Amino acid sequence: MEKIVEVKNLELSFHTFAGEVKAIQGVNFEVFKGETLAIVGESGSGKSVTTKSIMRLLPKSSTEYKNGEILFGGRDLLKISEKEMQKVRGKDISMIFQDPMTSLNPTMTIGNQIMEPLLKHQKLSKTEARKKSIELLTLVGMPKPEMRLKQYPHQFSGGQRQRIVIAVALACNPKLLIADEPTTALDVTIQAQILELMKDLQKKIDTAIIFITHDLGVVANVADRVAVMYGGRIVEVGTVDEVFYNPQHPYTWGLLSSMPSLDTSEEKLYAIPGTPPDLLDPPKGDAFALRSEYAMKIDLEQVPPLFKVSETHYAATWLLHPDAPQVDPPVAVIERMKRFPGSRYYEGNAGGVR
Amino acid sequence: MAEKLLEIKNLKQYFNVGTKNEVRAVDDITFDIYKGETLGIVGESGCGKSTTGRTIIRLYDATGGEVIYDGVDVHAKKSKKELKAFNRKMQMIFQDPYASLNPRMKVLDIIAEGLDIHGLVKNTKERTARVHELLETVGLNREHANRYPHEFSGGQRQRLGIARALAVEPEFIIADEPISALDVSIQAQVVNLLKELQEERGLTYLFIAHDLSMVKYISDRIGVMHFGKLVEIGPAETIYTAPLHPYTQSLLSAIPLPDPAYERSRVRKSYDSTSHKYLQDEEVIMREVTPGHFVLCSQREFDSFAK
Amino acid sequence: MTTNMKKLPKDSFERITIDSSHAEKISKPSLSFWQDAWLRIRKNKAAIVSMFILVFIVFMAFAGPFMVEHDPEDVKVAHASLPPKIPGLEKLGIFDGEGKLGSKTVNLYELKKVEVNYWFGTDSLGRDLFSRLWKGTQISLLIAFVAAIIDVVIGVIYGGISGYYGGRTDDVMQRIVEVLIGVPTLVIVILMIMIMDPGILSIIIAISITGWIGMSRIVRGQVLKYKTQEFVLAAKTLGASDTRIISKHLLPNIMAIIVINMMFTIPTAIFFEAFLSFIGLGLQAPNASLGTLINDGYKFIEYQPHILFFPAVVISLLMIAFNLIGDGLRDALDPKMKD
Amino acid sequence: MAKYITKRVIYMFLSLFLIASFTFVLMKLLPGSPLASAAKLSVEQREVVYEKYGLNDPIPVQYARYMGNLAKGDFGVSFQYKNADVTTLIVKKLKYSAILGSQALIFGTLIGIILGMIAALKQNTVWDYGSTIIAILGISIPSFVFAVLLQYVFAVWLGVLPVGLWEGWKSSILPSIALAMGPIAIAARFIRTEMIEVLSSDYILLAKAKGANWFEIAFKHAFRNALIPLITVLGPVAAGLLTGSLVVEQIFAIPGIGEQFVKSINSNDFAVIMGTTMFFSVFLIVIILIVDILYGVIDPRIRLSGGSK
Amino acid sequence: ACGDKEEAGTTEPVKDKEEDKGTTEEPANEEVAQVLNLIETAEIPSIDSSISEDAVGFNVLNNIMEGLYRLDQDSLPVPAMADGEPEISEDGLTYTFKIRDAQWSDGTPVTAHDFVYAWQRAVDPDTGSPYGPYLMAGMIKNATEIGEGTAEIADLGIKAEDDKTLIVELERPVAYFLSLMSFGTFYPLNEEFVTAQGDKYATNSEAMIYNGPFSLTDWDGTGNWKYVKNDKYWDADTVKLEEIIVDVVKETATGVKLYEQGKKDRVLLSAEYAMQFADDPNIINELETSVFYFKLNQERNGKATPLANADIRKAFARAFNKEELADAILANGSIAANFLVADDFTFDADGKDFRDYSGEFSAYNVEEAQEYWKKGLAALGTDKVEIEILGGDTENAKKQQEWFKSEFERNLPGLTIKLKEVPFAVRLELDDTSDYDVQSAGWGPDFQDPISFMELFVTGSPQNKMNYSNPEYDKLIESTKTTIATDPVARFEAFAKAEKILLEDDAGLVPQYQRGRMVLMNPAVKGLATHPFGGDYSYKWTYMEAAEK
Ligand SMILES: Nc1ncnc2c1ncn2[C@@H]1O[C@H](COP(=O)(O)OP(=O)(O)OP(=O)(O)O)[C@@H](O)[C@H]1O
Ligand SMILES: Nc1ncnc2c1ncn2[C@@H]1O[C@H](COP(=O)(O)OP(=O)(O)OP(=O)(O)O)[C@@H](O)[C@H]1O
Ligand SMILES: [Mg+2]
Ligand SMILES: [Mg+2]
Repeated sequence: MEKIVEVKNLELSFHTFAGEVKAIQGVNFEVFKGETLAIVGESGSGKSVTTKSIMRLLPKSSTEYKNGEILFGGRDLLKISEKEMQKVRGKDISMIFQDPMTSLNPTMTIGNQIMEPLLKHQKLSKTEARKKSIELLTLVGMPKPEMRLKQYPHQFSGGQRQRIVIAVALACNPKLLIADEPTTALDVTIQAQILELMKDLQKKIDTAIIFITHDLGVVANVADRVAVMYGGRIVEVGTVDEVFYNPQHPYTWGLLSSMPSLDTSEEKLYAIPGTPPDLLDPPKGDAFALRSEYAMKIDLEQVPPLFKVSETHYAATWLLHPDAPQVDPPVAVIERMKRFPGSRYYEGNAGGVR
Repeated sequence: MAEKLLEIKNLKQYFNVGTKNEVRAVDDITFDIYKGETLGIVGESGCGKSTTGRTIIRLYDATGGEVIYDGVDVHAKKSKKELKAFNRKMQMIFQDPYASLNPRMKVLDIIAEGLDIHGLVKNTKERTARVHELLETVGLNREHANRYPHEFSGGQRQRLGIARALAVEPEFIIADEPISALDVSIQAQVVNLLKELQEERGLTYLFIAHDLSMVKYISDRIGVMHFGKLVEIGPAETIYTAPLHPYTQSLLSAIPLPDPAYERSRVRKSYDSTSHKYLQDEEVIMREVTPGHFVLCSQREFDSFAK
Repeated sequence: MTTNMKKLPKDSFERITIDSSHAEKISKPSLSFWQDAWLRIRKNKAAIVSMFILVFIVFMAFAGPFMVEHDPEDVKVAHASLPPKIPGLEKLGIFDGEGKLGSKTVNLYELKKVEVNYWFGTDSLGRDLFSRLWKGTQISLLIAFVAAIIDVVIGVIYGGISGYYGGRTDDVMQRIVEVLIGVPTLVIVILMIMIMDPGILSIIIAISITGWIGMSRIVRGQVLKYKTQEFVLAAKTLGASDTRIISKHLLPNIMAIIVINMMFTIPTAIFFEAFLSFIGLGLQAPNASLGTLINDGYKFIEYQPHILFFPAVVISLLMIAFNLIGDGLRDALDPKMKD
Repeated sequence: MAKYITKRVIYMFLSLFLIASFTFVLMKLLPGSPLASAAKLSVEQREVVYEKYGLNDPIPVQYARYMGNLAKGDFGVSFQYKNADVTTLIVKKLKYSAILGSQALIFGTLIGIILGMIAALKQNTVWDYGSTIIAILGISIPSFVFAVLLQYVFAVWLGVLPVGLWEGWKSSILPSIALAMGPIAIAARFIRTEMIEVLSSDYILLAKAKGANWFEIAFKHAFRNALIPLITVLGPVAAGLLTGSLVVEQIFAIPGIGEQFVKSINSNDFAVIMGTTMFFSVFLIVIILIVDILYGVIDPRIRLSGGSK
Repeated sequence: ACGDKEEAGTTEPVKDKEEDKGTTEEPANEEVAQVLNLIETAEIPSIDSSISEDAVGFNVLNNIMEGLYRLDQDSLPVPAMADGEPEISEDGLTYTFKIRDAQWSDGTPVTAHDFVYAWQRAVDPDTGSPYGPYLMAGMIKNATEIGEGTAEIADLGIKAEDDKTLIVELERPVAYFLSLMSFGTFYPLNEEFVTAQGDKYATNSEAMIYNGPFSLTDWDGTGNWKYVKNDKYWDADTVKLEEIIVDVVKETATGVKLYEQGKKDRVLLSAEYAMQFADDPNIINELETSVFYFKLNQERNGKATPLANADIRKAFARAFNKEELADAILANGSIAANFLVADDFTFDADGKDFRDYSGEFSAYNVEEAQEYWKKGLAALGTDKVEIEILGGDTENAKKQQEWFKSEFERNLPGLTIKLKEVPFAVRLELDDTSDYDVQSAGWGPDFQDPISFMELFVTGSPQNKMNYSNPEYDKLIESTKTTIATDPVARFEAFAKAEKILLEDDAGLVPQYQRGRMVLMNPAVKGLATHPFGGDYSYKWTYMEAAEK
């Protein structure tokens, strides 16, 4: 499979009033053509920062790239000039943000906003660009696109606006589409529509998508592969089935079991205790250790490397070290694992896993 | 069934009455809440869930209808003293963990506010002790009493909000999307806490949310709202397994679940409010389809449900 | 990927129990809002320098008149219109007592046989400008502070009531403000000053007459914003009275904005007083303010620039300092700038 | 829209009515007599003159008459300029003030916007500090000091521009610059704050993500949005400028309305005070109305919701 | 100078400034453009001769209109519209004037009827003329009665026998009558034109016709104006200036800059500028006839003030250094005044100044002042007195007042001075109700006779208002109008006596200074006449001289 983007060893800090925020502390992943990589993780774990650094949209004044490279089409995006980057943005890589209410310019017609990248990157004439915008609006399922082009964002509902944002992002058939929590602000019903739309479109134009969310339901819905982030690192990455049905990292366990599915009936949900790490002063070793009931001495001393679980599945926890004791994940997770052929709790038959 | 704690009868809450942007946020809803239960309310954004909660607790003066608490109409004119007493019985937990704590007050004072207002403690020592106790109840440390809200994470803040509500020892708590703004990993902390407290203190909850899986987990009964109307209400299991109203069905079909296999096979149903094809003179009201399971429908629909 | 299997010490994999209360620990030191703001503003060099300047000017306003033997109100015609002279600085060619007379530059101290030194020179009545400058600064500051405080008090009360009670009250109060905005401030102020007995008091009243409108609108906006905030609703559900809500919940939260706005009100008041001096509606003699001093001096910019120079510098410094402190505070107190 | 404007115009008349009444009361409270020579006249002679100007009638009668005349657009005659028609007088003086004011407004706003944009785009650099200092200096030096400095430098030292008097457009340059300092400062600081705010908004991030360069970001996306708060404050500033600044007018010996106004107050010239006030108020209110309409032009959200704020 | 009543104790009343000169460059042999560039410090309030009441207005009128008499270059009244000296009846009560052949600027002749119309108009209460009734009452027959409504306007003592003959009847002999005839209020008006213009008359330069050396142009009621030579003027041959351009400039600083740049030919200097230009060859010192003084109010709001005590008044009168005031504070050519009637203003038949008849009173003398002060305080039974000085709010006034404060407080131990600085209109009102302790005020005479000053302080005079009353003084003044009205020497002696009573014996009034002015004037300006009363300047004889190379 063709690699669209590869993030290698990314390390990044912000310099703020309070001190240095070590937002990303070594992130590695790649995205292949046509697939959807979902990044999950709790608030502040560095999901947005990771993707914004691919787009180089972080504030220049306070951001320090400490290490790593972001390879896109053979070039390191961290090294090219701002001018060149402008040519990449919107054309090869485009982005959708969380809040459809604020990501459109309130004083510009949506027509102009959709046409902007077309005029800029594809050097289309005004009429061509208009035609293309109408196509795009039709594509995202907007009725009466001709009329709609002349309207302003406030004349659209939240779901419609998010469709427009998607249309903008798709205007130049980007190789990579980054969607940063594109549905968090939307209602479940509208969210479902948007997710369907994105999946449809992906099929049509064969773009790669990085999809950020903290809603595991959404991940299960859209993702081919999943990366779990915690405290500025990727702690587990694998195909969606591997991560959902054979999770290895205690944090992933926590995530999965704290969410009741419709048939959960335990008296008590599994809850991850405590609070996320303070990135101003990140803990030594495994950042999750302080909240983990599976913590070991080494967790407090050394950052765990990514241990290989399968060809596609890696997790950064000392529990995977050959010398580590075997532990049982929470009940809810075992329930899941029972359905996964590769897992040691596999009970055969059940579930629709491939 | 247990005894009724709260009866909501034909409750209406309109905003901007008389102007052209009149909003019928809550439009004639009727339901009961039983002692010791958790009633979940779900519905899409803007359907009037919060307004219902706020009207019940008298943050808004109802446009119409009654809210009867323990046999007394909350919205009837009351003396200051009676209102205060009522305020002790009914409390609210808010959605936004950032906006619901006064950023200029220390945790100690935030939690003690109810104690101060109702004169529940005699001196500062007792006050501090109470606050420490409450902090520990919600799983925080006593050292936290001297900090400011901005130093806490979302989940911690939400627990502070709960502690504040608990301070006056209420019987009934309205929780307005207490977990929507929280991270998945933290949501469970709060939900567990709420459940524990309910068991310990026999609390009654009105739990508002749009995350149906959480609602189902925590609720005994669930009400579904749509555009200011309650369209279906019944035992949690029933609503999930046998939803009758098409809107409920659509809502259920849209909820993504953390299960890739399920997601792959999911079929979304969409809801079109014109699909009912109500006739002009048809009476559309709540009808009890099975015991305790009410659906907003016409007689025709009711008959078809029965089949 | 990086699965390097270095040998690790045996006991590395011992399970440990993490104290769950430990997980709730907050490591940062506890800072109140204002402490936090102070930490931020401390990093703003411009604001800090401004604060020093301000403190210095305020200090001088009170200490300055005592630093020289001349009384600020002492008229000594024989010493009229002397340029600045500071012993010790003569060699630098400044403050050497040289001034223009006609087209020539002469040492006016020698010419007029003046033995004493006037650091900042004298005015046309022979009054010492150094002590007058600081006396004037004192009065300007006094006018500005009092006017700002009155503005703030009226503005906060008016805006607070209007915003908090809302509805009909708000409607009526806002209509009144609308009309007041429609009335040219200058007209009202000048007419008021004419009607009242001239003096500091009437200047303060006049400045305050419309000065509060801006503040009231800001406060109203803030109150509108905060009164629907969930923490206020929470207080209501606890049965808090209006007084409690206003004093414990609303006021502390809008304090920052009030303070910032006050930082901008003060220089406006200083300026306005200077303007009133220009049109002759200023203070009663022999009181001086920066405004009257500048007004005395600006006409002689060619011949006796010192009369204008010092008060102009002080007023400019004050303006700049207040504005920069205001800016700094705004940045430091801005809730959007988390860490 | 038409309905909205009608409503605003009705409000406007209400405001004007209140302003007129208020000014009338203040004026009646003014000490002194409108007739400079009053003291010279014997009591009877004075009575006669007062009678002539209707100053002997009970205040309510004077008030009713004045408001009646106002409604007819008649401001009456000046006491100071014997029998001069107030409207003509004001219109004539207003001309100069309006020329200076509009030049100052346009020039000041433009410069201010440029400074503000530079500061915002180069936030926390020397450029930012530089333009902030210029802006603050603009409001830190009293306008009369600034006017005199300009006069001294350009008219006396360099001799390139007139010292004063109205000798055509050239004469308007220095006073306009002196007057422009206020708008420069206001515009610069507002635009800076707003631009910084706007630049951190999501839609700017999206624009960047579309590959827009800084120029497009600044002018196509951010500017319009940053302008909205500015025009609100500029409304009253504009009214103030266009209706004259007595300080600058006096220094440059320009026969404008600002200077006239203070003189009228000093000589208790009721008709001129009232006339000027009404002109000023109408100006201010109309400008506020225009600003509100402009608001809609710049911000489509407001345009459609009928101009409510 | 016209009666610009008390000016706010300051040197900056409307009236004072008028300046001139400046001219185009290129002198040499070529003919110089006869254009004069002047500055005024105030706009023209009115050029309706019946209505005008201020210095600027009267000055303009003096150059665009002409009465029976005009002040010549030496400020002596000479026949103007009058064709030669009038015939005066024995009793000095009837004057018969012949009217010269002269035209209005529209070509109609100036007739005796024009005077009758103008004077009747001025005395008519409906006109609201400030000066008409004031100047005519008690002088022109029936003027007082008209004011009281007991006589018809037509009964006024002025008749046109025919177009060329004008007969004026007086109530009593008036020594200075002819000098008054140069005063604006007595100028002729063309009835036909005035009535045709109605309310618009004299509201702009077109709504007016002229019979003086110049006509006005480019004046629309406010702002700047221009004079152009009036070719219809009977003595047009004498008039050399073609044009006079006047701009209103209130800031001395700006005026000086304009002068230095050659844009203006004359500028009036304030004290600081006078000092700076002291050695400029083109600086001119002109002494005016306005005298400034303190009015000491003896009874305020029904209560006696400390100033009811004569010793306190005398102390006050001697306690400030007038020389310093004139030379250092005013520094504009003003002179210390130990008198009330202006110096260099009125003369007897031999040209002897009135001042030589009278003396100097209550000169600065600290020891004497302190002696009186002690006596006064003892009589009052106190050692601390607070006195309020009411004065103007202009800059110069403030400066003086601050000086006064410091001077009085230094020289009179136990005295505290409170300054009250208010606008002119307010001061008039306070004056009117005698609501002050001490008021700094001044007076510029309207006609050339000591009585123009002396009359102010008789009992009950509208200008007295300080509760000063001395029957002896009143008697002396009355006698100058009646018993000795026709005896110039006796009159001067009576005035001298009265002045001594007022200033020395009673110290009812404390003179400060007689105002002067310092002007910078382009040396090319020649023949500019200045006058002690009426219009301040005459441009009739002014011309621009080619500058010498
Ligand atoms: N511009 C910035 N300056 C300073 N710190 C920043 C900045 N942007 C992000 N951070 C910090 O970096 C960390 C990672 O932030 P990021 O926005 O990537 O989180 P996230 O995983 O996207 O969370 P969320 O789910 O809330 O969007 C956080 O601690 C955040 O406070
Ligand atoms: N104070 C108010 N004035 C006017 N309209 C209001 C007010 N409060 C709520 N509304 C309107 O009433 C409707 C219901 O609002 P409500 O907040 O109850 O919805 P909700 O179901 O809680 O939505 P969400 O899930 O977004 O919290 C919405 O259309 C809202 O815009
Ligand atoms: Mg994010
Ligand atoms: Mg809600």
